[in-house]
Amino acid sequence: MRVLYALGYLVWIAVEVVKGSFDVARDTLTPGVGSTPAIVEYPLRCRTDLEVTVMASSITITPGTIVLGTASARDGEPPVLYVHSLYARSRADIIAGLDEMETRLLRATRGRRAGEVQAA
Amino acid sequence: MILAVTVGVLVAGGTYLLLSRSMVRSVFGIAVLSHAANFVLLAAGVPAWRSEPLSDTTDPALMGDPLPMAFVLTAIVITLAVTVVMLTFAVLGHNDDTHKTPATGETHV
Amino acid sequence: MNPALLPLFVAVPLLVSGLLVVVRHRLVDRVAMVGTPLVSAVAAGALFVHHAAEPVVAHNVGAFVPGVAIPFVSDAASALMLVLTGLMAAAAAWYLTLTGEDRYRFVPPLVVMLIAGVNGALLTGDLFNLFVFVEVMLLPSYVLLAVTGTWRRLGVGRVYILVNLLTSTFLLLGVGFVYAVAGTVNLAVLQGPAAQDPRLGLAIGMVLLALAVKAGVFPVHGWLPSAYPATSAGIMALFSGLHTKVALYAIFRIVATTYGEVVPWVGVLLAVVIATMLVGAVSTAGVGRLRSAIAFQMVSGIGHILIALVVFSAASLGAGLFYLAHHVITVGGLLLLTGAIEQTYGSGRYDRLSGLMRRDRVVAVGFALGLFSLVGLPPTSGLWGKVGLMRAAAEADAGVAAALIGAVILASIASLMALTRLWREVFWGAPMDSYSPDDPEFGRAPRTALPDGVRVPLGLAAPGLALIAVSVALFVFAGVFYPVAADAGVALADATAYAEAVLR
Amino acid sequence: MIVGVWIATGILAVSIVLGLVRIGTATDAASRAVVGDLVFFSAIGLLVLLGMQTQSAAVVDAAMLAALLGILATIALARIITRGRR
Amino acid sequence: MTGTAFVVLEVLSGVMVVAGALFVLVSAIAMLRQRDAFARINVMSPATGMGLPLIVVAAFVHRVALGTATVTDGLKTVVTVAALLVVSSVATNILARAAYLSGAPVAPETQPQELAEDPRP
Amino acid sequence: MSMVWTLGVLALAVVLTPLLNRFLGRAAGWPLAALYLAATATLWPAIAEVFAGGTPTFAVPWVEALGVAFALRLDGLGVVFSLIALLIGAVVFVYSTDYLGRGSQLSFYLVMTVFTLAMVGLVMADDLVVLFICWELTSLASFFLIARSGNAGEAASMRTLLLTFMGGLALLAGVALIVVRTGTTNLTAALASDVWTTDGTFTAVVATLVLLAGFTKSAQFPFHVWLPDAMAAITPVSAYLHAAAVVKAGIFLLMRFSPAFHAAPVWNAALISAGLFTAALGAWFALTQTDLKKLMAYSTVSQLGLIVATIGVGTEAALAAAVIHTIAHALFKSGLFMMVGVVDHSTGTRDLRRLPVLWRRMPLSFTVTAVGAASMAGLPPLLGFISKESLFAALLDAPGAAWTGWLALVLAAGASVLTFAYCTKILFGGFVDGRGADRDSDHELHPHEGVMLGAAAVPILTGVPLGLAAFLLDAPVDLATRAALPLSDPHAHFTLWHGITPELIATLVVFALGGVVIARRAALWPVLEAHRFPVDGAAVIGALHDGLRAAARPWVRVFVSDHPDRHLAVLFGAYLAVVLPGLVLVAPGTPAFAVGPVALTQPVDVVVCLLIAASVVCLCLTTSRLAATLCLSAIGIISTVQILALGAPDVALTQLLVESLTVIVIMLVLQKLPTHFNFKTTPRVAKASAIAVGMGLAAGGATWFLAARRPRSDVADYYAGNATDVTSAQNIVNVILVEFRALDTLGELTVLGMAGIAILALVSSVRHRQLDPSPEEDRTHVPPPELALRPEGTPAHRAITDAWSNVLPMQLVLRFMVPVLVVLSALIFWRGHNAPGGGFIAALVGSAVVGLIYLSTSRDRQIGPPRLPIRLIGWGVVIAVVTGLFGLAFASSFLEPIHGYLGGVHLVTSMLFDVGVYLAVIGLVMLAFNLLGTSGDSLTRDGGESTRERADEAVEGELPGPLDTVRGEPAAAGRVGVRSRFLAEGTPPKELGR
Ligand code: NA
Ligand code: NA
Repeated sequence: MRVLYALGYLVWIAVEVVKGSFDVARDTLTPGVGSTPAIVEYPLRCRTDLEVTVMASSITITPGTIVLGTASARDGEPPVLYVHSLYARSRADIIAGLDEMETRLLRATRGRRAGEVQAA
Repeated sequence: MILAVTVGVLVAGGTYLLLSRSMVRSVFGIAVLSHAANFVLLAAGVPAWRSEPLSDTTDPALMGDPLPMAFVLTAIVITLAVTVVMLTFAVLGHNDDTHKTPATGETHV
Repeated sequence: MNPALLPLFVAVPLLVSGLLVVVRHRLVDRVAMVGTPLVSAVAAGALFVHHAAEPVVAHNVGAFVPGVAIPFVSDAASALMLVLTGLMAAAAAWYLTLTGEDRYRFVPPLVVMLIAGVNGALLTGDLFNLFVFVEVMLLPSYVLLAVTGTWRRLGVGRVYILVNLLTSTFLLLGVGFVYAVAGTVNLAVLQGPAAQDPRLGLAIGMVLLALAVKAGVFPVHGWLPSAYPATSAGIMALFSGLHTKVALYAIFRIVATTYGEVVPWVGVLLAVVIATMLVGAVSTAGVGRLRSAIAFQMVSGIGHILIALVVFSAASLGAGLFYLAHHVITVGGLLLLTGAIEQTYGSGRYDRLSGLMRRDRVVAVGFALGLFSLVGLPPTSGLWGKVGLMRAAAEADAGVAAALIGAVILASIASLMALTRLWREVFWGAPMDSYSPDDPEFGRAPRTALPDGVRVPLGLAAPGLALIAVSVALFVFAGVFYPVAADAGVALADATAYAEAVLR
Repeated sequence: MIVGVWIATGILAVSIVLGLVRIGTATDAASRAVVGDLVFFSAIGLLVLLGMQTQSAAVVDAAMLAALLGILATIALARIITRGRR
Repeated sequence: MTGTAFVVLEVLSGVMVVAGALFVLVSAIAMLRQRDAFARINVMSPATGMGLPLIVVAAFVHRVALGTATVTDGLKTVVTVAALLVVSSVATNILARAAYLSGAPVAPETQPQELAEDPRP
Repeated sequence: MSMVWTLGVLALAVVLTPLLNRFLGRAAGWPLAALYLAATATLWPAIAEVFAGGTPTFAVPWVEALGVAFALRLDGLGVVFSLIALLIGAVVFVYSTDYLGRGSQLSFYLVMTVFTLAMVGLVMADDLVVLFICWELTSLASFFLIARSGNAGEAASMRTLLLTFMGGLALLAGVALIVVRTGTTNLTAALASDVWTTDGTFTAVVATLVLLAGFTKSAQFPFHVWLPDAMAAITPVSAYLHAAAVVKAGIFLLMRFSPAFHAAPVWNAALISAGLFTAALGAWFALTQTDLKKLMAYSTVSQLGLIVATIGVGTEAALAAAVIHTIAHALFKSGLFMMVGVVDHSTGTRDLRRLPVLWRRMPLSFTVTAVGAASMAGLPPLLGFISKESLFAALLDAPGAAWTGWLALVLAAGASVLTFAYCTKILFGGFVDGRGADRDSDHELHPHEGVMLGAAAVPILTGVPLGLAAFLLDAPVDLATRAALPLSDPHAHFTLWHGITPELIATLVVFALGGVVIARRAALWPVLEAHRFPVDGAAVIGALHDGLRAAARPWVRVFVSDHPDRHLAVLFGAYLAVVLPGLVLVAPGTPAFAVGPVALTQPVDVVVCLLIAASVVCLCLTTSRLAATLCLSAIGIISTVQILALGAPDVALTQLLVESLTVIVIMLVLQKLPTHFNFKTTPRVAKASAIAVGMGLAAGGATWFLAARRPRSDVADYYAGNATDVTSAQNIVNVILVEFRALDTLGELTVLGMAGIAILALVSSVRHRQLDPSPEEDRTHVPPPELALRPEGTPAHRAITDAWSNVLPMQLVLRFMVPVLVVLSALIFWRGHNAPGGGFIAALVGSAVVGLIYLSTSRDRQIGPPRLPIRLIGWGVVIAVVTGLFGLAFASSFLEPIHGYLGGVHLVTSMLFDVGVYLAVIGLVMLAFNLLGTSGDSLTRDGGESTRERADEAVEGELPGPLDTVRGEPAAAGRVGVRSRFLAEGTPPKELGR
């Protein structure tokens, strides 16, 4: 089951990469600057180091988003990623995109239900 | 023999860099010149024979001259060694400006 | 003798060097550092004697086909050079143990590695392998130059390393072009054709140019007086006997095998040789430090040695090699004596030394003999060196002979004038009662009273005095020693025998 | 294939030149670093394209090592732009 | 390898290399056009995430077409692509953070900028 | 054999001198004088043989390679000159016993005896080189004797040395030419060569060289300046060297070579004109002196001039006259010098203007001086009269037109008038006039005559009987003349009365004018003394010295510099000077480009060329160090493409890996350097560009004309055809590296490994504060930037400033990657023989692991156990060499590979060699990272390691105490893994690398 989710995740990422690449291409090859840069804080639901790593890596490999910093958990706060986004329309869009990615990732690492765990 | 042009360009660049008074630029100059020297060695092996000298996959008649390749390998490694030493010289004193060497007020003669 | 033993001249020092990196013990360090060159010299002495029976000993390393393998070749010339470099290195190493510089980190393994490089460069019969061994020589040199001496060493260390690397690149380019034209870098295979093929001549010219820089030939000599005096006297003595001399030997060897007696561009060569002699000698007058003066004398001496190349005959090569030997020993002796003086009085500057003739009579007498040797006065090796070279010069065509003899005379006069100034300012005059040692960082220190009884310790001066004694012995027993150089000259001139032995 | 390789070679060459221009004109070290990375990877692309033409046995290895080394270079660039602060 | 398959694979590899190269070019042009270092790091992804993997895979496809491909080659290609995608992105994160740490200017258009401003005031 | 005994006795004198001096002090002169007489006695058999018409010889080989023998030969010249040297020497030693101060006089006696040995050796030498050596030794002894008299003597001795040294060089050049031309170093044989009659040019050249040598020593114009200078030496030295010996060595040389040159026009003209001019000039200068000793010196210059001129005439009579005047001069001049010493000791001054009236108080001294001066003035019946008459007569025979003889006579007579005048000055000024009598009463007169006067009287008074019985000298002078002119048959007949001859008339004129001078002297002296010649020799030589220094400075300034670019520019200039003309010369004969299986130029070559050009331009123009590094990296990788295109996969892989590692090490270094190049370091664009373009043309042109114009080489064919058979390996480049040319690789691996030792040694030699200056001291320090960051404690702050949480993903990746790379490295190592790979490439992959680990930690730490790198290097070198020695021990050659099978797997010792390579490379890389990788940041942190500390630990092992900081940091729970939760728990893990 998890293997299927993992494969699914890979495919999903691949599609995201392609989509993002075209976003960048469109912006780059059309006149004017179409980007709307933003840096947002994203508290993670991921818990193991592997999850965080894959999450951060996935964000960065997707054109249009990168991770600028990773803060470890402290005082009950979860680990946090700071994500730089280029083409999202709003903060909520970014968070939504990341949430979707994290959910899919957690399904692959912890099984279906774990993916549904909401951010604290 | 466009390689001759490449060699010329590299040598010109290396020379220009070596004429500056910065140790780091000079190190870069030496590195660039070393590339030129490597190309000269490979050109000396006559680039009209270009097949890789692996006797299981390549016809011996088409093989590139392996001797200059071995020379270049040796030269590359030696360049690596001396580059590391040069970089040490560049960084001692935290000043790579050879116009103001880690000077002491001494005269040289 | 089994020719397969020749690579031991490289293998043993390399092995010792590697072991000294790992095994760090003061006594072992010292014994290895002095002993390795000494053993090398003794073995080379035996080799020289053997050459009376077998003029050329050649071995194709790895037992591969001649022409493909790297050949190691010894004849009287290379054996003489091995003996000389070994002895000089041993003397310098001995001095380093006296000053304690052998305790600087990794000086012993680096010195021994230097020996390996020198021996390899002297024995190899392959141009690319020569390049490699030159690098084996240079790498420890960069460090040795820069770990001892004053703080300025780091600055001139940059000069030294960059000049040498650029030169090495020139050498590599030259070797590449030789291969490009001739399809080989084996000297034995290259024997002969350069005179017929101007393209090969040009390629070899580039190799020789690079070697000329390493030898310190005018106008590419400036690095030598710039860099050498900044390091310590012991290291400078070590270098003076090895680096430029190996390059000179390689020049002789390459010209001898690739051109033979048809030395090309004699006019240009003559001009360069004369300029080297004169510029070195004249520049000596422009300095105010003992070791700077000796450095310029080295340059001048290199010009003298190269007279043999201009004339190019067995006799002249013999004379050149004798002069080379004389020069190595004399300059080495003077440098080590200077080192002893610097070590005692903290400076080698004319204006900070005075009256040493009265303070340090033995050292002064040794130094005077060294200076005599430099200018060719009896009872020192310099006399026979000069006699031999004058004779060699006189052998040339009238015009060339006149130019060479005139240049030798002018250079000698300029040297004498410069060195008499040195003598007056340092050895004569009132003995110092205070001194101001060169501060390692700022170059100047307040004057300090010189405590009673401060003298150059004879133990410290011993290596220098020993070399000067060798110079005197070379004068007295020239009948024994001159033929050694003469034999070496004959061997150098006989390129056919060299090639045959390699390709046999 | 060969046509594609030639076109791709040209495109990569242009990318490299653009990258070099950017390296020369950038105002902050971080931008230079990232453009440098791009030039590195573009050159690796060239290497792979060349391997497709010459059937070189080493290209697969070269590409793999280059990918790993590119990462090393990226981290080194990170160290230099912060002047060693980690 | 049949003739058709050969042609298909060859065409495929040709298309892939051109596409890959184009993605690299996109990144290169974007480097010129973006406003700050972070944006530039961001637009590296088409090159490392798409461009190069396409080229590397195309090379493998080409070898398959020629019949010279081996399992080892396939494995190496996988490792290469993985390195480009995963490891490279991890390294890019380090670079991006270093860029911030080095004081690289953030484009003023960046909104929100939650490294500097608290999102929950 | 008798000659050897003589030299032996003289050598014994040298050896005994320290002993004699020790026990006798200044009285050592007595036994030494006796030894000189003994030496004379031992020479007697040889002298007798010479008188009997023989020429005793002696020879033992010395430097046979140069044909040099220690050869002696005695003839008439030798007899005359050696007797002068020995007998005057004995007299001077006796004189010295009273003249010198009490106590040790070691250096005086020692150098004097050495001098005599050299002088006698010189006159007996029958080998040109031995003659030259003795010549130089006399110069040196002369130098020492002047130098030992304190400050005044030092400067003077240097000038003397310089001038006589110049002469020595001329002599050496002459000797070399003679030896090469005549094929012998034997003096007699060389002088007998027919080259002197057949080759006028050669003869002229050598004659010039020899006469220059002779002139310097016999103080002929313009080399006369040293002799007055030499008066700084004490009087015995002057009495011996400057009257009888050193200066006579010059005369001897001219006579010795007369057989060859006496008919050479150059010789005649130069000797006669220089001699007469010197005679006149010296006499005139003598007249202007007020110091008695200086006066004597100029008088010597003048007298020697007359002798030289006479030798120049070259006839039998002339040489005979020269010989007899040499004898006469040696006698009266040494005596007169000694008399100056007597006067000096008695009055405390030698200044004619300060001397009291002496003749009444010191009548004996006055008498002896009068006889000496009279002899010098040429008054009958003294020997001086006879010798001067002979000179006048000989000069009349001067070669050339008839008038030349007359002119010479007139000039000589003129000089003699002056001679007469200064003799007057010596005698009357010194003893009679007493110009200082009324002025200086402080100089008490203490007549000091005794032994000194006795010794001085001996040579002077010898001139009286010899003048009266001049025929006694006929035989020896004949012998000497015959030695100087071998084909002549001289029959000298010396007598006081020759009849009315031109020379007698000249003499009478001289006397008449001399009488006038005596009468008018009171008015004459002050006028002459006031008009000293404005330029003296010391000033000229001083100017020479200054000139040399001025000439030297530009040469030193131009070529000696601490700036590498200056030196490199010269190197480039030399390269251009060699290569560009060379290319122009070889271009016309260049063969066509080679035609091989593929076209010489491939399209990819063009792409590479363009990209490299772009990168090079960018590299040269940028002022950012980082940009430059990136351009360099680009060049490296594009070069890799080219190398692969040339069919060299091993090289390409190596290049790729080396390039990456180099760039990474560069970056480590750059963190400590300013971000931009100082604009002052930028080369002068026009000049540098010109040189650069020239170099590009030279190297590119050389590649164009020299490369790729022949078929593949024979060696390449050999490798292509046979390498696999010989080595049973498929990767030919690899087997070249580890088998065919393993020696190259051995050197290379040593260089590489020892480069690590090199940087360790370099770093160890520098003080801590230069290695890691504190931010205040570091001129290149860049303060951390102000970051737009939320306050400390916020996740945003931690996300940027916390290192560990940011490198953790990398640490995790490395857990997987490192094993993969290690396996890869092993595979590459293993397959090297048959596919691209081998020790170096494998080691470089291993180094990449080292680098990854080093850079991927959250703080800058040393990698690996501190002493591991130097062990790797040391053992790496040892393993490689020992593998080579296996070949020598168990096969036939050093580094010869030995093949074997282990469990069916083919193994070669060269793989062991590759292990050595591997270890050395890893060692270097670890050291490079550890020593160059420290940054300001790693130091300012608690527990940070300084470069110095790392260097120390690399050598000494982990150091205890306060330096033991990194090890002291709190132990982490464990390593990052698939299941670890360090980020979620907020605790740092244990990182790789320790
Ligand atoms: Na991205
Ligand atoms: Na002084």
